Amino acid sequence: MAGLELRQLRKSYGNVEVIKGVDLNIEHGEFVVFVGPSGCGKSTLLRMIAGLEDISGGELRIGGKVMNHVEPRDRSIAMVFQSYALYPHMTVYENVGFGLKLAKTPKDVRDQKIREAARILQMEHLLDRKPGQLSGGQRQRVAIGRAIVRQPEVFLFDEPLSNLDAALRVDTRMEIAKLHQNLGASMIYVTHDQVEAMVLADKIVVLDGGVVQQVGSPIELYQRPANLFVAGFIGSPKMNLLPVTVEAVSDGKVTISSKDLAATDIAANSSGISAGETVTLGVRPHALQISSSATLVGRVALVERLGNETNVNVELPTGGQLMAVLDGDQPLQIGHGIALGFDSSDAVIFDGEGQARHL
Amino acid sequence: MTMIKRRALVGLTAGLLAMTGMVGIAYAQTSLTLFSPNDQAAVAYTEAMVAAFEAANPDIKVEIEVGPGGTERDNMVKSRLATGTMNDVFVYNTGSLFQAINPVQSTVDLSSEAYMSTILDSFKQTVTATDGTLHGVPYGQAMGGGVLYNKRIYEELGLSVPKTWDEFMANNAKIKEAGKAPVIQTFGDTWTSQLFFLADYYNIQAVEPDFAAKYTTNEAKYAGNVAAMGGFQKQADVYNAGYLNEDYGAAVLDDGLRMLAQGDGAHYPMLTFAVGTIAQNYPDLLNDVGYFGLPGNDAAKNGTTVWMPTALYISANSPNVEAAKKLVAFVASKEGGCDPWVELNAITGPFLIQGCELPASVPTAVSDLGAYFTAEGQTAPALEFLSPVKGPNLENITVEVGSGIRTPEDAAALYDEDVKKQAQQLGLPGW
Amino acid sequence: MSVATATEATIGRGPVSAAKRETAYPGWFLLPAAVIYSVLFLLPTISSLYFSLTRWTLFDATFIGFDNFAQFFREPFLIKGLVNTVIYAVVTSGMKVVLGMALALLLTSRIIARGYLRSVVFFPVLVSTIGVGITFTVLMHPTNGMINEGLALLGVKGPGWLTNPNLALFSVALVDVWKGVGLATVIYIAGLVAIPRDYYEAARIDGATPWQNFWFVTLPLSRPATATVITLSFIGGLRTFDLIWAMTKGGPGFSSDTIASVIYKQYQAGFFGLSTAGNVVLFILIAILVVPLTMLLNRKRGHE
Amino acid sequence: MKNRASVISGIAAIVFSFFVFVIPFLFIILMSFKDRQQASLRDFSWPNGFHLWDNLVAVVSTRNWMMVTAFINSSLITVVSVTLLIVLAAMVGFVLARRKAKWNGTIEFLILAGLMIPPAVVPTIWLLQGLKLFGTLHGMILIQVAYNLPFSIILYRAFIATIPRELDEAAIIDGARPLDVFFRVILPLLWPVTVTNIVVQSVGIFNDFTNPLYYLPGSSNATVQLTLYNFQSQFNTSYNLLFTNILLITIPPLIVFLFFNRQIVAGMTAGAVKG
Repeated sequence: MAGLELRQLRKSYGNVEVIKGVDLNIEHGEFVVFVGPSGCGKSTLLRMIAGLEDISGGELRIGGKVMNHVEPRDRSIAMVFQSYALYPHMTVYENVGFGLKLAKTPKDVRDQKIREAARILQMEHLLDRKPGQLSGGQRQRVAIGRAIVRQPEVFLFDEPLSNLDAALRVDTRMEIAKLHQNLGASMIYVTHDQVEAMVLADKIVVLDGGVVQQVGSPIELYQRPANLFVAGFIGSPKMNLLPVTVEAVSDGKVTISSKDLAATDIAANSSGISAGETVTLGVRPHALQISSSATLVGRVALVERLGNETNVNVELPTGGQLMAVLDGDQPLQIGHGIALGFDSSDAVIFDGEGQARHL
Repeated sequence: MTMIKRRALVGLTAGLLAMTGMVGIAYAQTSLTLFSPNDQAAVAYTEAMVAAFEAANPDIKVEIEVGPGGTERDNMVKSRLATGTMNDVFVYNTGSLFQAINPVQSTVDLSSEAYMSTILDSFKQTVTATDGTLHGVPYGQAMGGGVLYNKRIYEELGLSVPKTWDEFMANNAKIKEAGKAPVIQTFGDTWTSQLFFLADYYNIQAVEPDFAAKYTTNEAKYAGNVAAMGGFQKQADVYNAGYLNEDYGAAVLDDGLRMLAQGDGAHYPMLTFAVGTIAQNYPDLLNDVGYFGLPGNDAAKNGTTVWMPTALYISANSPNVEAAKKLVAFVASKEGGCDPWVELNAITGPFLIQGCELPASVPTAVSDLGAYFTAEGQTAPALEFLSPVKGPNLENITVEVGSGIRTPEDAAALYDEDVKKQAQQLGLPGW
Repeated sequence: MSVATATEATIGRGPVSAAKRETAYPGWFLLPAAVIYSVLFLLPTISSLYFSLTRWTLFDATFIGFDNFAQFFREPFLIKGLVNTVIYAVVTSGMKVVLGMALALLLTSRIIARGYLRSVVFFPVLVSTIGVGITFTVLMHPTNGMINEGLALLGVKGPGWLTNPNLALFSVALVDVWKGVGLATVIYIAGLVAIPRDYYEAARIDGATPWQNFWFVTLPLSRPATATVITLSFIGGLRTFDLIWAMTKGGPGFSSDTIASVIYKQYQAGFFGLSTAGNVVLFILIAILVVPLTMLLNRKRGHE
Repeated sequence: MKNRASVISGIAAIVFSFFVFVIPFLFIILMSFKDRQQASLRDFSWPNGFHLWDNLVAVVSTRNWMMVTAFINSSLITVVSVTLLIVLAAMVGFVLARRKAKWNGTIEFLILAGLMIPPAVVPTIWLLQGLKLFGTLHGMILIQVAYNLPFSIILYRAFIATIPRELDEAAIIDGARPLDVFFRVILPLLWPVTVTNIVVQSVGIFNDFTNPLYYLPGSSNATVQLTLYNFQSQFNTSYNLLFTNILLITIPPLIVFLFFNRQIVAGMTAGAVKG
């Protein structure tokens, strides 16, 4: 069936290279999310797969066939745009059926497919309307409907939820997930919202500066970020990153300390790291707990009480900041001292190059 | 799509015409097109003449195309000749403008046609190309260019026809006292402003008989020449004396003729063809209008400037030269060239074809004009028939002089400059 | 349709990928327009550069270098024509901007009979220029023209609109404005309705007077419309011919001649080379005036 | 919210507009009712009798029904050249707005030049002749297209720039070929500017006087503006017929106006102003 293979895919505009050699395998039926900050090249990569952008170098295969020079309509793909891109002069019925009409699908077949898609998306009552008469969510549905009727092997979504309000975004996210289960097709989904990525993806591709930073399942990315960029990008609130000095090194273990932190042993791949070097310690806010055997001591600067958990912003004596998410409601006073500890197995060491030293 | 439909429609119509044609006429027809000016008199004549011609020549069909007059027409004729799209036969100016169409190349030489001997020499010289060949036949009658005047006013005020400019101005003074406009000017039709200047040529010639020849070779000029500037001076005189009708700047020919015929104005420097319009619009008042030549300074040398009619030419590109020649020959004959005018009662001056007599009853102005022809030396052709040099901006300059915007001296200098361009364009020697 | 398929096929399967993404906007879309435009407009224009250097009679063109341009600048009326052209363009475009804006403000306000007023102001735009010229020539007749007769009823002796040499050009310009102000108004109406209401509401909260409203909100925000009106009517004013020809033919004398009418007169007189040289002069004049103007209008727009 | 002030200013505007904009048209109508004699006075007076019908018959039947030919010719020229203009200009505007090519600058220069440069008449006549198009309706249509393309392109390009490119891309993904994208997706969306184009260009071409005078000689090729010559000669003018003629040739623009009146402002909003 239709898996995707990207081999050293490159894109440049003149002298500027925006996609710098991307390798990626996407299995049939997989839900892949491209995530990264704006300008990272995730949309460009999606559009290269769609055939809307030229491929400057490398190879794109869909279902084993090289697709570099194949027209978009022959790639067995469908795409949902950020602005939905519904044709304003056509009714919903015509919008959904436009691709079929172009493909000269017989009228009765076309009608049946349109109605089937409308049924799946529960928008039968909208078929006679024009896009201008629809709400944002309804337009979103129509855009998806237009993709469905083409029965593509691969669905491409370009930030499809960014124009919806928060509540609708959560609903639609779920619907897309359901749709994926029902249709069983591959989906590639671009977003800058890491929550969306975590919720939807079978596999997340983190991009930055036109380079793939890490590919993996959501949990993998969360627990074992490959580098500082991924560590900072995945997870909310962001991972705390503290500069620390290496005190001692032994096999599979690094002892670190800083002015804020007493010497602590962290499990890490220590090869190439020597004592006296400055490295970065990464600790997720959720890994920090109030502790008597405290390793980090600071002053409460800000408290957000959410009921089930409490976010605390801690100011360290050297001026550094820490974010901690504590379980339950914690009655903390701003300005009071606070002592935090963490399990060393939850911490990650990043070397001078910013690469994670997982064991 | 629409184009195709239209073609089909045209085709269908043509087919129907052809069928009806076949029933009526069993022999081949040559079809000619004739490019005629659009003034009413010319159109009426053309239609009558063509009808007579077609009756006499059933194998030739003449289609009349009417185009604009004046300078627009000159332009159209030139561009059609230049682009080879001229009609088979066309009506166009004689004299200087005739030279501008490069007649040797663009029109058919008619020098050897028999009827040429019956055409008056005074006309023939205006259709003679630089190589001496003749190219056209008269399309209408000669005209006088002078002053049309209202005889009733003259009778009421006890005036007599002036022989000198001073007498003319004296008459004007009395007319003004009587509360009428002494001189009618109609700059709404700019060309009418040129009459003072052009009609004064008789007076120039009376003083300097070789002016035209010298002028053509760039030896005579207007600026500094008191006799030659006479026309500008006279126009300035009547303006400065306040003798003009109030709306001179905007009035058009029609207005001028109405004022003249109805006696609101006394004098109107004009060509006698305008009598035709008066005959049509104010038939009852026709004989109130008389004519005299623009007076000079010497009562002994009194006469009038004369205009030749336009001519009919055959385009060198015509595929039907034989048929066209028949039409031209017809126009050069009494039947074709004179009788229709007489029948239409559109007599504005003498004919230029031998054997054509003016009918007994002609409008007063025309008989006044005729009187100049009977005496020797009382007529002279306008300069444009003697010299190919005529500046294109003359009518603008005369409007300026006639409206007091420019002095006669200034105007003469400006006109000399204007003329130079034209002479250079024609490639005349001496410029 | 078959053409499209063929083009697709060759591009789609071809080994070169450079043009592929562009296939939705194929270059050949430009072709029909380019052919018509080049052959019927550019080619004659370029060849006119040569002909402007010749003495061109009906049948042959003799090369005479820059004599035509020299001659053209010796034309005693040319300087007047040049000045008149600029005056005409400035007066008509200026009046169209001011009146167009005023009418647009009036016609976007809550005025009664707004539909009727909009229609009546716009309609002259659609009428034949020659027809308008003829009509106004008659209406502007100094003695029995309707305008002066109307003024006489008010006890005013109207001027010779088209016969007074100092007035003729402005009278024609006035008719030009009469005929063209509807278009300017519509462009301004379009510009005004496109201004978001927020700005006015913000200004109202800031306590702006109606005048301040106009000066600080309406005027700057309708600059695109102003740029359009100015550019269109200024170029149109510089090239104007039909109306002047229909009304005064450049007269009385030469007092309302513009370059276009001078050119036409040379053309009429058969001085084709000279006339073509005049065309080149007009083009250069337009370029000198309009290019900086457009740049100015666009630059200011860029600042906002 | 219609208060007193707005009613008063409205009435003032109506009165003013009546004098400035309506009376000239009333004058044309009155003149066309008069007979020749009365019309030659050219004053604003009540007609002596009802001569409109006679005048109409005279105008239409003059010169072998030239007016009918002229109406057919003018309508054909207008309809065909405006259709061509719309399609061709929209195509150019589309590619120009969408495609960043190095010759875009050159094209923009040429468009601006086309707006500014007065056409060179005599060389054009020679050229048309060489192409066997001189004096033909085809030639006239192509001339009108060539002369009016720049303005149409500018209108279209400005508007197309406001249409999201994602629409084209959606169509491409849906399988549309370039002609499908253009004719099925883009062109229908251009309707507001197309209306502006139809109104401005059809009126301009229908009312064009100079170009047919040069490029379309011959009475069988007459266009409506040239029929005005029938009654305005060097020597005399039939004002009643002249004004009846003006009245008659104002009818087609009036029809265009009635059809598109409401959409003209919308079109302008969409096209010209956003430029």
